[in-house]
Formats: sequence, structure tokens, C-alpha cells
Amino acid sequence: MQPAVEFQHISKRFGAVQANRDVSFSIAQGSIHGVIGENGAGKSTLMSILYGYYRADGGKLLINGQEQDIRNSHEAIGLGIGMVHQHFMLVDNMTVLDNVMLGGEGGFRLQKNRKQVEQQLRDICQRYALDVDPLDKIEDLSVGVQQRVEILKQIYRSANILILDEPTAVLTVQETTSLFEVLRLFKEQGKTIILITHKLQEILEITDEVTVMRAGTVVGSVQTAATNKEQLAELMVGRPIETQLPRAPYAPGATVLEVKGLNLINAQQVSLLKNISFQIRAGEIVAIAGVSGNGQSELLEILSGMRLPTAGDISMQGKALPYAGRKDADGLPATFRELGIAHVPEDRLRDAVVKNFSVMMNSFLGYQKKLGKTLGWLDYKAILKNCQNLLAQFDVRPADPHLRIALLSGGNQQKVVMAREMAANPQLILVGQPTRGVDIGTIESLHARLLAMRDAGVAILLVSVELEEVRALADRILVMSGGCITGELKAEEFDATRIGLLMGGLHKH
Amino acid sequence: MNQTDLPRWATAFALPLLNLLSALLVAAGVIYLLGESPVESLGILLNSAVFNPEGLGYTLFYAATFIFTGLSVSIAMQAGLFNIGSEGQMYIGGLGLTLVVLTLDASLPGWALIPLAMLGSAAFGAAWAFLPGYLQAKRGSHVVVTTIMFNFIAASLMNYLIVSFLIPAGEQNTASRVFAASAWLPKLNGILPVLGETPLNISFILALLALVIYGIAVWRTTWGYQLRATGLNQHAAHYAGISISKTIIVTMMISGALAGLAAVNSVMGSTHYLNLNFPAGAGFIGIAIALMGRQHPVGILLSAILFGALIQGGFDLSLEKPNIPPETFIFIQGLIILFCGAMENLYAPALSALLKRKSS
Amino acid sequence: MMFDDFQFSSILVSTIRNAPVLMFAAMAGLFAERSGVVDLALEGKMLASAFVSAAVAYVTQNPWLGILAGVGVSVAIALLQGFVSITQKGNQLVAGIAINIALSGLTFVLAQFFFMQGGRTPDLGSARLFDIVLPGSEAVAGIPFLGWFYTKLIGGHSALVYLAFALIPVVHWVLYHTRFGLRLRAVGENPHAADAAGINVERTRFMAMLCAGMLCSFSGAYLSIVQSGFFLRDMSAGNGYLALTALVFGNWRPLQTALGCLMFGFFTALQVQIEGVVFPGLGKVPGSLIQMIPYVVTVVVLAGLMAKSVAPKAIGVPFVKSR
Amino acid sequence: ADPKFAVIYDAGGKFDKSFNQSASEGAERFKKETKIGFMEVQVASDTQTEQVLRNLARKKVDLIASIGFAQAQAVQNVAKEFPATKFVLIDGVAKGDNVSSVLFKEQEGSYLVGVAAAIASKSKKVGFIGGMDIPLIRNFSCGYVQGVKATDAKVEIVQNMVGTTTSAWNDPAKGGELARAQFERGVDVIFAAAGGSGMGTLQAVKEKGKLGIGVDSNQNYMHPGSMLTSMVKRVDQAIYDSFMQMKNGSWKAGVVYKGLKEGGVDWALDKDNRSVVSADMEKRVNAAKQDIINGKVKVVDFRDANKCPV
Ligand SMILES: Nc1ncnc2c1ncn2[C@@H]1O[C@H](COP(=O)(O)OP(=O)(O)OP(=O)(O)O)[C@@H](O)[C@H]1O
Ligand SMILES: Nc1ncnc2c1ncn2[C@@H]1O[C@H](COP(=O)(O)OP(=O)(O)OP(=O)(O)O)[C@@H](O)[C@H]1O
Ligand SMILES: [Mg+2]
Ligand SMILES: [Mg+2]
Repeated sequence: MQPAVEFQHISKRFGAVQANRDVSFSIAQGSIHGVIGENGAGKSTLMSILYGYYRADGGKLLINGQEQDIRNSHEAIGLGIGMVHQHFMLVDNMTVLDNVMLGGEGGFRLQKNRKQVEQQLRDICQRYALDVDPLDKIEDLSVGVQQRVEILKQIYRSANILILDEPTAVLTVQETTSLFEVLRLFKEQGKTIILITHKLQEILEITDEVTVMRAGTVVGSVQTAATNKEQLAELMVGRPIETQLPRAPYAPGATVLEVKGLNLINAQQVSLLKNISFQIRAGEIVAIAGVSGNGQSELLEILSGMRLPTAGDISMQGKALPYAGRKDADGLPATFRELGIAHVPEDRLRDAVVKNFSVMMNSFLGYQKKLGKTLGWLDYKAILKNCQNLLAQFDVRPADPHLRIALLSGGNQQKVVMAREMAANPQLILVGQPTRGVDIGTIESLHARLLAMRDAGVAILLVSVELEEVRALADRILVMSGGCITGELKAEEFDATRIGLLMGGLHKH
Repeated sequence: MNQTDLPRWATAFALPLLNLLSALLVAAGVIYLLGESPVESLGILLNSAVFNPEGLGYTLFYAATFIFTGLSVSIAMQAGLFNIGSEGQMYIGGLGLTLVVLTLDASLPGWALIPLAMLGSAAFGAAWAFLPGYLQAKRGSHVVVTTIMFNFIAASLMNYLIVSFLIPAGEQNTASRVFAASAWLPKLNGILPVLGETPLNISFILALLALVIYGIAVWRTTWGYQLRATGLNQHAAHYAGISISKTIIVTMMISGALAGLAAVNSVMGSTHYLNLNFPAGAGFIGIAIALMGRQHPVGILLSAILFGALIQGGFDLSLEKPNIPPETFIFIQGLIILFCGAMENLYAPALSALLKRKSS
Repeated sequence: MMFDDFQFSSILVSTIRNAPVLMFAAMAGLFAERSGVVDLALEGKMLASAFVSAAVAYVTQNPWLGILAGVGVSVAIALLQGFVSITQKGNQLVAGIAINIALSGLTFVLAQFFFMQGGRTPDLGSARLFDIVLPGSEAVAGIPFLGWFYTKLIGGHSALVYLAFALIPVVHWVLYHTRFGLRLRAVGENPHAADAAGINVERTRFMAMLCAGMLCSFSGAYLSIVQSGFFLRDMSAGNGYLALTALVFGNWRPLQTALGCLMFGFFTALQVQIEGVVFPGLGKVPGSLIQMIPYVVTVVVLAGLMAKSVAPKAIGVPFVKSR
Repeated sequence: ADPKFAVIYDAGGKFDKSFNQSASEGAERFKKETKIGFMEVQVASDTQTEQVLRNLARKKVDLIASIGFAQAQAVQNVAKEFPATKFVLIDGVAKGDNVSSVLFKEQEGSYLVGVAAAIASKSKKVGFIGGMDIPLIRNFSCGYVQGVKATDAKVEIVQNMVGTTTSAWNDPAKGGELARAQFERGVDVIFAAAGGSGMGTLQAVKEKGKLGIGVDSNQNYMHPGSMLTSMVKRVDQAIYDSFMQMKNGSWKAGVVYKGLKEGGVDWALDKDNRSVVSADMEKRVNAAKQDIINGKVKVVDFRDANKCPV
């Protein structure tokens, strides 16, 4: 049988970066094909070429044995190719229905088809067990549901070749499981699926074959059945990966952060946080596990000074944090930082970096006041040196301080942010989803950094949806659901099933 | 296609030059259609705006005003604010300095009066920009809309104040009385007699100084860093502990103060009285200058001089060539802004292809 | 005819006459901006179309040909604007301002060149649009209120006035209930998503500019052919910027934007009526202060009543396939 | 050799259908009769005025005509520098032994058209539309109101100004709209002193079959039958006279006021408005004119005290 997709000697260059170099491999009809590789290995670029988003500088592309010159997404869609992008391609202020219809409206007047398509979508949702209401607006939906909308879109368009670029990065275990159910259904129907992920056990769980990329080239394709995690990891990174990182024995010090009776009610009068109380001591990592959207983000925002709570007391080393009596949180994060609270936010592109600044200019975001002590003068020489140090320490690639940070891969951006926050010598560091979309090599090094900080006596609050990550790092685990803390476990009590139950415990859906 | 393929000299000089030439080419076509020789016209224009010292003096005189309004628009843009209100802020700034001068010009010597009057213009300009800034920061009212409205309001207010209070009784001219000589800005032809009778005065020097301060403040200080961070990503700025509303309000006030200072050149440096509609669109030209100069001090300086030259040279040209009405130069200004400010990459593909062919 | 003397009636009629200039331009801006292209060049397109439609109407002695020519020119300028902002990915604000400045100069130069009347076209005389008298007007003219309502308020305007008001539902329909509208909004909100859905972002934006050019031309034609009867230099007199204000004011939505335009029309009419009126306690407020009313009201309403305006997310950003 | 002449128009420009245009017509007439040419320039700002005055003086122009009050200060400055050059300033006063300042008693002409308006109005409501609220325009309106009230104290006057920015002179749409608004309030005669915007007013007047009054030059020809009259301000005559005197060597510096008596202002009666001016009206307007010339009636100049008596 003809392969569904065949890449022949594909090359693509962005300025100085060779994103793909002479990439050749093929994907069998009706299979699930995994593509893995470090951040920046060129996976997304290759898929974007297949989907017509970029055009290759050289090489050939064969779809079902036919050479194709795909010039844009429209032509890709015409060839039955569908893609779920790393960042969702949805129009936030439109409904699910309109998003699905977009590009395939079936006529000039929408109204005629809206009813019909809506019914169709409801049918699909039922058939594939996708819980989506076609009339909801995207901006009101959680990421998990948005992901389902993307899938829904592809089913509606009856794509035969489906590309999924890190679809599970933001999903919970349950959501991932149900996504895989859908993918298996797809495969049964003879569709071809290309899956990019950084999570190796997903590759092992669902793919038939896997291609490994490194620095723009293919370093090997293997049958999934004939491989294992360690081998794949080594192929990817070029060295063995440590899964069990060393850590000092648990010996927490004085209480650093104490939260009592924290409540948050938003402008729509929805209660987002209910009576949250906990404490963190020096030298321990407290992890908050939970399905995203259950109040963890808001908790981080409040603790970092980006948002004001409605009620409750927070004290840092015995002293109340200075948010009382304020009308808004404008400028408050600076005060919190001075008190020794560092923050690695969940959404790094939105909050943690200024995309159009260079890496160097981002390397002191939040600490600008400290640097410009005399008359606000910024000493770029010192800043540059400091930045170069950070880049070297955290092995950021490329280690070019003058590069626009948007051009770094997600993993490397995360390293810059982490480096910056750790360099501030905080008493408490708040870390949200530190390894989202980050490759395993980088995960290993970021985890090692966090553990080193813990060992050095820093209090760490980790928010993560990855149970694997929670297990690897936490000394204590709090589980959040519906704005409440529904349970607490010690590290040695770690039990995925129990945590899963607690996560769903008070959850409404 | 990619601009980054090109060497720096090409993007910094060759492309802008090619664009300027294209604009002039179109302009030459229009001049030809109007029945005049483009080459001769260009000669007259260059001569009267650049080569003849007195003309150059006028060019720089106009440029001084444009530098201030250009800076006013630029600094707001750095914070992501599109201040269309420089015109009104300049107008009100003129009122500020006039009030100072009219009260004190009989009693104070120039060295005290002039700085005080400048303070007045900056303060009034800043005050006029405060409300749009405040409303944007605290109420989310779009600063573009409020500043446009404030331009109209300023025009009405000034019309009322000038006509009802400032015109000396029995006078026809819609202007305040003439200031005492102590309020006249020292002219540069005192130092450089070659400039002849031009109103070019110390405010040009001040404008250059303002450019330097602007450059340092925006790129070299914490404050400028916070300003730019706010302009590029408000979420990140908030995360970084920058007070967004304070930044917006302060920036708008500085922007207003700079616009207010633009009044100093024409009111205290040339006419020596406050007249109706004296800004004559300088605030709007400031927008073009900020955009064309990419909010960079050197860019602002060059565009301001270019506009000054067009006004001076165009005026002289229309004097010599009755077939070419002065409005032709408004058209040419527009063309230049279009080509140099918005189509900077027009020739990039061709140039990069040419360079590639050369190098291979 | 008692009602006729009541000034409020005249304010309403005047509002209806004032609003179309802004409405056409604001709707034009709406198309451009909902597609992600900032349209600062409304003023320029208005001027160009005002001049061309007056000139052609004068030469052919046919207002409809004038309007047609105006549409052609305004569309051509919009496409030029599109070429700069969409194809060349230039700065859209710069492009807009440049077009305004260039056309302010060019329309004068051309008018002067062709007609030698100081940047003015000759009077159009009969080559103007007539006011439409609704059927049965004579019959109801004498009836109190109804007569005024039928013959003055909704009747007795030129065709362009009716077109302007008809546009409100039409634009709403196009924007929210057609394929074009859906794509337009998508392209202005998240062009990457639209592109991924197989939509040609640039072509959609060009289409939007085409609509913008066409609608804006009516605004210019209304100025010269309906309201004035000739073209005069810079006769757009800031209306393009006011239209933009109404657009922001209306949160880029057709209905609210039209309301914004009507509000401007209303307060302009009101201001005209209360100029020179003696207020109890205040006396006669100077005319120049009365002139502020529409602008002050806008600021107050914007600051006091409205929620934050939410612009289309991709506005002003050229579509570049990159991070 | 023949003397050299120049005219400097203010921002309104040579074709403003108003006083700049009138000045240009005077100079043209002089040129036609004497075959002596003249230079002409239009300035956009007060700074430019001074620049161009100086340029012309250096070029040894003998008489420079500056049109518009905005040029007053510049003329005074440059006249001091170039004592050999002569200047004639319209609508403003500049000091200097080589400056002739010509001021018009617009209030007197306006008074006459006010009389005509009051007689012509059937609704007993007349209107005034000015460009901008400035002393010159207020003087027009003040004279107009005096004339109306003197004729019939019961006649109401509705006044509007077009705007507060320079576009106030170039906004015919607003000029027309103001007229329509005034009609709806019952006005049936409008005096428009608003430059280009006024043309919009007169256009609207014609459309609605009402009566309009033109300003500065005789604008009756624009809409024959709809124009009641025009308040003419003979800037053309002033320029023509000044040029002639220069040629003849009888030119004199100083301030001159030109009113009805001096033929500086007048109301226009010609074939274009013959049909709308009744014999009675003509008689009464001319009687008023005579009274003013005789000094029986004194029309207050608004600018004397920045106040209008009525
Ligand atoms: N539009 C672009 N402009 C410049 N460089 C780019 C662009 N897109 C990608 N790159 C660079 O190309 C390389 C490959 O990027 P790509 O996104 O394909 O990697 P990836 O394997 O998908 O990484 P990740 O796992 O982080 O998603 C990276 O170095 C990236 O910085
Ligand atoms: N799925 C739909 N089915 C039927 N009509 C719809 C649908 N979506 C939108 N409309 C129509 O479009 C109009 C506007 O819809 P919506 O409420 O989404 O707009 P909005 O939120 O005001 O604007 P925006 O698109 O800028 O968010 C409504 O009048 C509605 O009738
Ligand atoms: Mg990727
Ligand atoms: Mg909405």
C-alpha cells in the first residue's frame, strides 16, 4: 500500500536557523505515527510544511503516492489533511459552531446551514463522546474543551490525515485518555494520524511507529513495539535521561508562607477560591495538583500580587502581605518581589516575557527597579554579563542574549524565565506549569534546578497538572477542585488513583 | 523576501533612499503635468530649503516645532498609546506660556521669564493630556477617541479665551498683545550671522537636547524600560510589577508637556503673540514624524528636518512658479510619508535579489 | 403645525441629515477594522470621492455618474491602502495618515488645475440629488405631528440618506450572517486561525477594503453632491476622524456604531439650536463654548457609561506567518 | 521705470470668493488698465508672512499689499526694516511712515443688508451665519442686527457660527446644515459671512427657496433670484486706488476708514437681485444709507468696546 505521507529531503530555513535539514521518512496509511524530538528540533516546522503553512526550501512531499505542491492550508484541507496546532487556532469571540464552519461554510448565507451543521456537530459529539456545546463561545471554554473543538473541527471536515501537534500538553490524564479513544476510533476508520508529543509513554501507548528528530534532521524511525522509553529518550537527547533525580532528605525549616481563609469572588459574582488555607515551609516543595481551571491559576496570581483576594490573610515569614486596602493590584507584584517572592507564571508567553524584547532585555523583567538604582540608569554592560551567565548556567540554546526571545523555542524561553526568577534569590518561589510543552531533556534539567533550590532552603509552591511532575518533585501534595482544597498527601503517600478521585471530588462537571 | 537577509547599510540607508526617490519621482510627474520642469523645480526647492543659509534657517525653525510634536507622539507610542491630541496640547501649551508672559513680561528679565514661560507651556500641555491619560488608565476610555475630542474642545476653548479675553480692545487681529522683548527667544543669527533674518532660535537647540534626553530616558533607564514593556505587553508589565495606570498617566502627561513645549518655538520665537489656531497642524505632522522616524531620535530629527525643508522649499517654489500651488507640497508630504513610512520593504526583494546575484 | 415650531422636531430632522456622512464613513471603517486593518484614511477617501463625484457630476450633469466615479476612486484608494497595509505589510497608521495628507493636497491641486476656482468645483446646479418626496405627502402634510413625521422626519431626504439608514441592518446581516462576514471577523480577530482554516487572509482583507472604499465614497458624495452642491478643499472637515470615534465608541459593532453617529448628529444639531439661547442663571453662553457640546458629551459618555471597548484583536497587525 | 507691485493673500487664498478674491480683482483691474503686472503669494502662517514680506522688500518691490488682519504685526516689523518700501494693509492697523492701513466699516454695510432683510422677511425671523466667532465677524453680525432692529424691533435674529477651527471657513456642509436648521426655526432670510462655508449656506438658501445675503464681493450672481443682496466690501477698490496712487506718486501713509460715505462698503443691487428687491425696499435701504452718510444714524462698531448695543 502507498504510504499516506512521504517526506523526501525536505529542508527549511528561517534566517540563520536551519529548522529542517534533508528530512525524509514516510507514514503508513491508517497508522498512528509519533514524531518526537527536543524543543526546536523542527517537528512543528515540518508539520506546518505538510499543512501548507510554510513552503519548504527544497525537497518533495508525496500524499498517497502523488507528489503534491501544497501552497496553503486551503490546498492541504483539499487533500484531506487536517491539523491541530500547538497553539489553538480558534477565534475566541465566536461560537464553537462558527469556528467549525469557518472555511467550510457551505454557501454565502450562514443561517441556512447553521442549524444543519449544529445538528451534525451534536451527532458527532455523541458518536465520539465529546462533551462540547456548539453554541458556546470559545473564550468561555476551558483549554480541554477548546482542544475538543479542534478535534471536532477535523472530524466535521472529515480529514483523512490528521496532524496533532502536542495535543496533550495542556490536557489532564482523563482528557488525554478520552482523546486517545477518539484517535483509536479514527484509526479504525482507516485514517492516518501524526502525533507530536513530549510525553514518551503516550508514544508507547498509542503509536505504531515513531520518528525521532534532532536539530532539524531525522535521527531514526522505529517500530513502537520494538522500543522502550529509555531508548527513545536517548535517541532524542543523545544521552541517557535520569528519571529519578537525587534529593536531600525532607527536613523543612520555618514557615515561609501562611495562607488563611483565602476567598476570591470575581466580577461575575462567581466564587473562584473558597476558604483556602495552607502553609509552606523553607526547604519544601508543596505541589498543587488538579485539573486546570479549578482555581490554581487564581491562587498563583494572588500569591504573586497580580490579583487581589476578596478575603483572607496571607503572611510571609510572619508578616501580613501588603495588599489590604488596595483598590487594584496595579504595581503590587513589585512589592511582593521585594519581599522575596519569585514567580514563574503558567502562561509564559503572555505574562513572563515581552516577545519583542531580546533575551537580555527579558533577563531582568520584574527586577528593573533593582538594576536601575542610580537615577534609573541601566548598566547594559553588567546586564549583558549577567545574562550571559544565566544563559550558560541554564544551557539556553542558542545562547545569544540579543536574539528576540520570541524566536527561542518554548523550552528555552522557559529556561530564561526560570533562570531569571531563581537568580533573584527568593525566599519563596511560585512555579506554574514549569514544563508545559518542554522536552524531556529540559524537563530533567529544570527539575534538577528546582530540587537544588529546595535543598538550599527555598520554599517552593508548584502548580502542575502533570501527576508525573508532581510525583517527581513534591514533598507534600495539595489537591484542588472547584476552588477548594480537597485533600492533602505526603510524598510517600502518592497514589495516582486517590489523587484522581480528589481532583474530581468536588468538581461540578 | 526577508528583510533580515539584507545588510545593515541596505536597510538603514539604501532602502529609505530608494523610497524617497520614488516619492520624488511621483511628485516630479505631478509637477510635469502641472506644466513645470521637475528638475528645475527640485533645484529651486533644494536651494531655498537647504543650500541657501537663510532658507536653511527657516527649515530648521520649522523642524524645531516638529521635533517637539514628533517627540510628543513618539513617547506616547512607546507606551502603546496613540496620542492624536498633540495638536490640542500644543495649543493649550501656548496658552500656558502666554499667561505667564502676559503677567510677568513687564517685571521679569528674559533669563527668568523665558524658562518660566516654558514651564508654563509644559505644565498646561501636560494638564491637557492628563484627563485622556487618566480616563484610559482608570476607565479604559480609548485614548485615540478622547484625544481627538480634546483637540476639538481645545479649539473651542481657545477660541473663546482669545476672542473674549486676550484680544486687546479695538484690535482686529485674533491674537493676544505682542509680548515685551524680554520674552522673545534669543535668535541663533546672533551667533551665526550667516543665517540672515530667520526666526531660528534657541528652541532648536532645546529640541536637539530633548531628542537626546528622550533617547536616554527611553532606552537607558528603568523608567524607559517600564514604558516600553507596558507598550509591548501589558500582561507582562503587570507581572513585572509595573504600575500600568501610573505609567499611562505619566507618559501622557510627558507627551502633553512635550507638545506644549512645541508652542514655545512659534509663539515666543517668531510671532511673539498668541494667535488663533497658531499650531496650524503641527501636532498632526508630529504623528507623521513619529511614525516615519520610527520613534527613534535620529529618525525623528531627520523626518522633522525633511518636513521643515518641504514647507520652506515648497513655499519658495510656489512663489517662483505660480503654476505650482503650495498645496502640491502637502501632496508630496503625503507621498513621502507613504513611501518612506509605510512601504519600507518595497524594494527589499529586488535589492536582495540583486545582492545575491552579485555575490554568487 | 404646532409641532413644527417646537425646536426639538427640528433637531431630530437635522440629526437625520447630519448622520449619513458619519454613518457611511463609520461603516466603511467597520469593514476595514473588523478585518484587522486600521482605517485612518477615511478622511482622505471622503475627500477624494467628494471631489471626483462633484467634478464628474458637474461635467456630465448627472449626479449618479458622479457617485459612480466617486466609488471608483475611493475603491482605488482603498486598494492602494490595502496594497501598502496588507501586501507590503507596512504600518497601517502611517499609510492612513499619508493618504489623508496626500489627498488633502492632491484634491486641491486637481480642482485648481481643472476648474481654476481656488480648489473648488463649480456649482453643480441641477446635477445634484433631489430630495425624495414620499407618496401621499401632500395628503398628510396638514395633520399635526403625523404630517411632520411623514414629510419631514422620514420623508424629504435624498436617496443617500435612506441608503445610509438601510446600511445598518445590511451591514449587521453581512457581518454576522454571511460567509464573508464570518471570515472577515475571523481574519480580524485571529488571522492565524483563519489561515489554518484554509481562508486566504490577504484576500479577505482586500475584500474588506473594497467594501470600505465603496461605503466611504458615499460619505464624500453626500458631502459634495447632497449637502453642499460643490466640492471645496478640505471639506471633509474632520468628519473622517469623528466617524472613527463613533466606531470605537460603538465597539466596532454596526448598531452601536450607527448610534454613535446619530449621537454626534444629534448633539451637533442641538448645539446649533441652543447657540445664542439665554439660559436661566447662566445668561447667554458664548458660541464657541456651545460648540464643545458634542465632544464633551462623547468624553463623558465614554468615561462614564461605556464598558471598556474591545477592539478586534488583530487590528493594526500585518499578517505575517511567524511567531 | 514702472513701480513693482505685490499682493500677499492670507490663509483663505486668492479664490476665497471673499476679501482675498476682491483684492485680487482690484489688482487685476489695475493691471489691465496700466499694463503693469504684480506678484502674488499666499501665506499659511504668520511666520511665513514675515518671511515673504522681507523677500519681496529685498526684491525692491515698491508697494506690497497685505490682505487680512493677521498680517498686521508682520507688516509693522518688516516696514521698519525697509523704510523705502511701501505697504498697504487691509483690515488691520500697522504703525509706520511707509504703511497705509485700510479699515472698513463693515458695520455700516451690514446695517443696510439688515434693513433689507427685515423688510424682506415674511416670517419676521432672519438669520446670520458666521465662520468663526472673531471680532471681524461679530462686527458684521452686530451691524446687521442694528439694521434689522432699527427697521422692525419685532424681528427675531438667529445666529450661528460654523466652527472653531480653521476648517470653519471650508465646511460648506455645515454651512448648509446651519441654514437648514435656521429655516426649520422659521428663518427666511440669511446673511452668510463664513467664507467657503457660506457658499453652502447660500446653496441651501436657493434649494429651499429662501433669501440669502452674500458678503465681501458681490455674490448676487451665484444664485440669481435667491440672493436678496450682498454686503460688498470694496477691497478691490482700495487696492486699485492704492496701486494707482503709487503709480501717480500721490500715495500716502496713514490709517483710513472706509465706510458708506467713502464707498468702502455698500449693498449690491444689480440685475441678479432686481426681481427680489421691491421699490419700497430700495427706497428704505437707500434712505438708511443716506442717514448713515449724513451722520443721522450712527452704527456702532463692535470692535470699539467689544460690545454690541443690541
Ligand atoms: N517563523 C520562524 N522564524 C524563525 N525561526 C523559526 C520560525 N519557526 C521556527 N523557527 C525556528 O526553527 C526551529 C524549529 O522550530 P520548531 O517549532 O519546528 O521546533 P519544534 O520541534 O516544534 O519545537 P517544540 O518542541 O518546542 O515545539 C527552532 O529553532 C525555531 O526557533
Ligand atoms: N450561531 C449563531 N446562530 C444564529 N445567529 C447568530 C449566531 N452567532 C451570531 N448570530 C447573530 O449575530 C449577532 C451577533 O452575535 P454575537 O452576540 O456573537 O455578536 P457580538 O458578541 O455582539 O459581536 P462579536 O462578534 O464582536 O463578539 C446576533 O444578533 C445573532 O443573531
Ligand atoms: Mg513545536
Ligand atoms: Mg462578542
